[in-house]
Amino acid sequence: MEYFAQQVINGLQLGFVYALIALGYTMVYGIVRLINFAHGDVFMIGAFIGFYTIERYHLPLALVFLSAVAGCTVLAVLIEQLAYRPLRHAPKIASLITAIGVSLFLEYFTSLRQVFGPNFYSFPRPFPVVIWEVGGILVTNIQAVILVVTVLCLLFLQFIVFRTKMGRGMRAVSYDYVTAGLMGVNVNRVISFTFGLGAALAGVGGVLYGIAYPQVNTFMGFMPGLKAFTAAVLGGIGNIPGAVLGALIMGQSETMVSAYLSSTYRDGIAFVILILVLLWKPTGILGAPRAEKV
Amino acid sequence: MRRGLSLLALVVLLVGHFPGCKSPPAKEIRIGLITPLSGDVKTFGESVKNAFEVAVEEANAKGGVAGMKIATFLVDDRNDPTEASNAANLLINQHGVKAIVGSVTSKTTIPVSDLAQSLRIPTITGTATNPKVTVADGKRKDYMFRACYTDSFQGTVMAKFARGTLNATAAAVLYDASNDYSKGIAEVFRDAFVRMGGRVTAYESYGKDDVDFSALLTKVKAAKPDVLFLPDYYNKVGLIAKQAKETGFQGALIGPDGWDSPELVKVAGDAIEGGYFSNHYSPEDTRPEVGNWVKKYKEKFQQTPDALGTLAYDATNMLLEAIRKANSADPGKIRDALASLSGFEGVTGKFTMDEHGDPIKSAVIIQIKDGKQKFLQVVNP
Amino acid sequence: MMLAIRGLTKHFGGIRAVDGVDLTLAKGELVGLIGPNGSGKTTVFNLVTGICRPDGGSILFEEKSLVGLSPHRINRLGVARTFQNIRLFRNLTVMDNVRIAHHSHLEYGPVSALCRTGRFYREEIEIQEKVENLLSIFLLQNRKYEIAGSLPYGDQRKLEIARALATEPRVLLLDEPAAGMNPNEVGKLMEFILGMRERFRLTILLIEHQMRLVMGMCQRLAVMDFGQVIARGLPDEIRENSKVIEAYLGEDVPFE
Amino acid sequence: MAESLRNLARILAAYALLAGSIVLLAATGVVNPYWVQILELACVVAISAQGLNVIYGYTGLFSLGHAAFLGIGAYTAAYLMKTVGGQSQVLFFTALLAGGGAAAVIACLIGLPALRLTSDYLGIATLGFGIIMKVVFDNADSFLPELGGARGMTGITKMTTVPWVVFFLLVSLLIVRNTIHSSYGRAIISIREDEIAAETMGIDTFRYKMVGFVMGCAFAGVAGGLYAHLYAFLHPSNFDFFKSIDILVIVVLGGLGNMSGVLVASFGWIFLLEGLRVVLPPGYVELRWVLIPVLLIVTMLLRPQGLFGTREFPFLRGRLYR
Repeated sequence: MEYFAQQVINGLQLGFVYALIALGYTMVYGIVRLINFAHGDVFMIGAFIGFYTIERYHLPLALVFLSAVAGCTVLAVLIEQLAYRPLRHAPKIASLITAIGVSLFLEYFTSLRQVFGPNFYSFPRPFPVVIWEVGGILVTNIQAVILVVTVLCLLFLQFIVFRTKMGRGMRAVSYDYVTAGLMGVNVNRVISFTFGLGAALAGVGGVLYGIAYPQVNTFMGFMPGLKAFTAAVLGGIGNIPGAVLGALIMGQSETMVSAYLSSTYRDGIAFVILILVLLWKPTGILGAPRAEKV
Repeated sequence: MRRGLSLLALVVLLVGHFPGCKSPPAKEIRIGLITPLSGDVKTFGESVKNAFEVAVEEANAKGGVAGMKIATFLVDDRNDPTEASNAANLLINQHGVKAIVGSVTSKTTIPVSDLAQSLRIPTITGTATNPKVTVADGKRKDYMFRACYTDSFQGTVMAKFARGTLNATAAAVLYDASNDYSKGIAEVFRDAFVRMGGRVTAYESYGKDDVDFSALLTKVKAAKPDVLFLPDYYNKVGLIAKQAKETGFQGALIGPDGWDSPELVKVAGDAIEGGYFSNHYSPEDTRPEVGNWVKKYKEKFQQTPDALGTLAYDATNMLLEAIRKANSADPGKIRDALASLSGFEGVTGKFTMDEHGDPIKSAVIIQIKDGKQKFLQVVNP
Repeated sequence: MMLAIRGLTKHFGGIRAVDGVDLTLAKGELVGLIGPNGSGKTTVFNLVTGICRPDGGSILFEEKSLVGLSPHRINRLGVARTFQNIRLFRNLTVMDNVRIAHHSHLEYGPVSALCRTGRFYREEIEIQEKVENLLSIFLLQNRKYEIAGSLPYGDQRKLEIARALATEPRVLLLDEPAAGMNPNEVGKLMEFILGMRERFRLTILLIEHQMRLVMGMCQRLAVMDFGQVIARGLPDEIRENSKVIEAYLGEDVPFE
Repeated sequence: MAESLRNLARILAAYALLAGSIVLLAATGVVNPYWVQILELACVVAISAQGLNVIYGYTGLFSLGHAAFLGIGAYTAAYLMKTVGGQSQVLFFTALLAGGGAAAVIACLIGLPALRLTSDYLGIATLGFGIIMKVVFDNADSFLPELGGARGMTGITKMTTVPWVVFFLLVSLLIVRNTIHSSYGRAIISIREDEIAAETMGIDTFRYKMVGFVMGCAFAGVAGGLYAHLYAFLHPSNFDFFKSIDILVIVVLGGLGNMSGVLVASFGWIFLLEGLRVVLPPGYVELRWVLIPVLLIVTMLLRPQGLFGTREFPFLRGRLYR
């Protein structure tokens, strides 16, 4: 029983980490319908900004987060303007390919010795780890921080999307960007804002990830990005609570497969679950069923 | 159709235009290095490249080998088997190299070894541990050599150490299922440990890009092993060790030579304290080869060399020594000299090639104490 | 009876889009289905052609039930349709749009296609001739190599009808074929539809807003509102029907 | 009949000319073995890219797991050759077909449930399948030791030669051309254009989705077999997600549903990858993978519709018959 509870906690940590990245993914997808493969790499940049601001400049934690958020936002807005905006009227797949290009570029360019370098750098912990024992189950303060931050991000996003003018613009663009433009929504601004917002989340996520798994490398972003995207799809892509739900399921299924079935086949079994869920609900768990007007 | 043909003609023209294998000037020997200079293991690839360059510079400073200056050709394999094979092909057929050092991982070195074997170019790797690098399907690739141990050697050494010296009865193993180095050593360790009367209570794997090991470690902890064997490189081991401590794991951590890097302690902190690993040499070793190498590397690159770099340095030097002995740029003669190498004094020990092209050398067990590597004992194969 | 619909029902969420509709078409008849926007006309088409599955009721085509069949099966039985919001294969040529519709009558097998046997060439030529004939009826023969999406609106409508006819149907469902046309074009279209009915011996069910067209050529009319048929009869009877006038209140006055 | 014979003669002549000239150039040393190997690789990649072109370019099915089918074909063919033994060309040919067949069978099993998904959801399902297959390849040694698992499969004979790859490339182009420019091809394309309209025009869209998907995967399987016997070593990382992405990039760069563009892009991609090795001065070797994405982004921005747009090489064009 203790073993099971401990594994649930483990799965929760993994799930909330995925959730942080998935939120950014789902935001961008929800508005522009683009699988932004570069998101994981923006997340990596966020982690590196965290690494440098702590290791080199010893900034206080709030400033660390702030600079990661600022850096990622600027980068994402730049990427959007240079690589995605010119292709807005081209088929979506063209932007997907430039997204892959941007992702590869960020990974290989930053791994040059003159930029971040190729090493695995150990990420300094800005605060000591505290382990609490609750009825034989170990919980760390890092897990608590991740949970709180993810939930705050989720609420913040829900607020932006459903309670602000910009959010209304986002929903309009998501529904039909041509009509939204005709109705006076500044589509370019909304899309830039969306990318910026997604990247800000990636910045927060990157630093938290560095704290939780204290090692950074320029190739660290892709796999978590892919898993997070998968989680977002599982929950119903474009749906904000869905992203968190999907990520939590993903985290639990990976953990439980490791714990009770076979760690060797973990990824395989986790993706079998994904495919089964998709067959049962073709647009994800919380995704609205796709209705096409005939 | 006509346009298709003219396109083909264009391609042919372009290809033909590239410099072919011009015969090198008389007093020069061409050596190639294949190493991952981009991609996920670029950091290892650069260590190897640095070491290779140090070795070649030293030799050239002394006037080259066998009266020939060494001309080097560096190619990147991105840790991809296809690219590695292409790279080896480029070195041999386009650049006309007479010998190759490389590559770094086994999955890239095996295709290189196959190609080098079929084209009869002596090749030595510093770091590829898979037995299939030198012997595959019962056939010895007699142009292929290595400077490191094979998987089976280290797996057995650590099993013996855990069972004998640490008196462990139950062991757990965590390994990377997609990494042949990790998987290879893990399997050998498990089999050897069981053969010596121990029990393997947990045998679990993770993926190349995993960073969260809590589920596995919780499982390991529940299996109550005396030792946890972690056959992987220092970056992964650091993360696992740290999380092992956070899960409250109490047993000893042990591992192979992949642990050897100052980065390990940096990532893992006191979580790795008291851990043991097998290595080629100890930094406390007083032999001049060790001191010179570490000093030179630090001067040039402002960091301590890791095991991969050190092995590549030895591999390159062994190759150069063989050329010296063969006193010829003929690949066949260089091969023969490499095969008959014995008692070669390298940084990582005294080398003698066995009939498989694998070195016979002893290993040392090192313990991490107060964040430093401390020599514990010598183990002979 | 060519087509007999009884008690057809379809719900979307809580909305009864189609609620117990009865409708019959005798062989060779031309029946109009009218009603305000959102009254469920297109949904009836979607149910008949198998795009949606009804929640209740029956659809018999030449005494065979269509309920539960997939759209392509229904088409092969002899029911073709056009769409309110034109659904051409926009990136393909006019020719290909119509050729695709011939596929269900294809005789050469995949091996013939792969090996380019004589049979393949013969039938391809046959298909081409058929398509060109059809296109010339629609006065589209000079546009056969143009991309469908680049045609003028009226031609796109015509092409969609041509494509539907290429499947060689016995019942044709036309969903607002005159939408977006000017009175002159509507006039031509009317003649055209009547001509087609003769030539291909078609039974036609027509959804239309333009009353001139409906009143001018349909033999019978059915009026839908809120998913139900509220009136049916001859055009002149419908014109007088108070329920119909009431249903159309607030909409553009249908009778000019 | 005469027309078919003339076609056959033309095809054989083209084949003899293509394969013959390359073999001749290689034999006389004008082209060294390195470039021959790259050319062979480019042909193999072109075959699998043509497969994805059928799946995504023509049928409109977003697949992110193409490399997995390459892997299935590669391991199947290599396993067959290795267990039967020998170096017979007939056996090799059979093994390649078996590789294609195995990929097709698995594609069938996956397609039956998965092709009901649409667009990006199908993409994720195929991506998931790719990852599942990678896990299977990584651990293949636990059920078939010959496959080697994560430690790689060795002991494969190098059987793939220029005549073989040119043969299969030509055959694959012919199959795609003859399918696409037939009623079956038009049925497949109509799904990409408008699935609902296609259904109501009497096209069994699910069936033709399966046809497109299975056919494309079979191409990948054959290409995988050729790959296995070209490099004589198989490692699961040859068939991971990134390799699927490579093929996707090629197909989009070439132009979705454009045989000529995809053909040129396959060669362009491989020759760019390898050509940069030769062109970059020593010391800048590591810049290769920094330049490639930049070139990729720039090309995509300049030609979002693909290199060739809708134009095709004359021999790949559809014709009207009179």
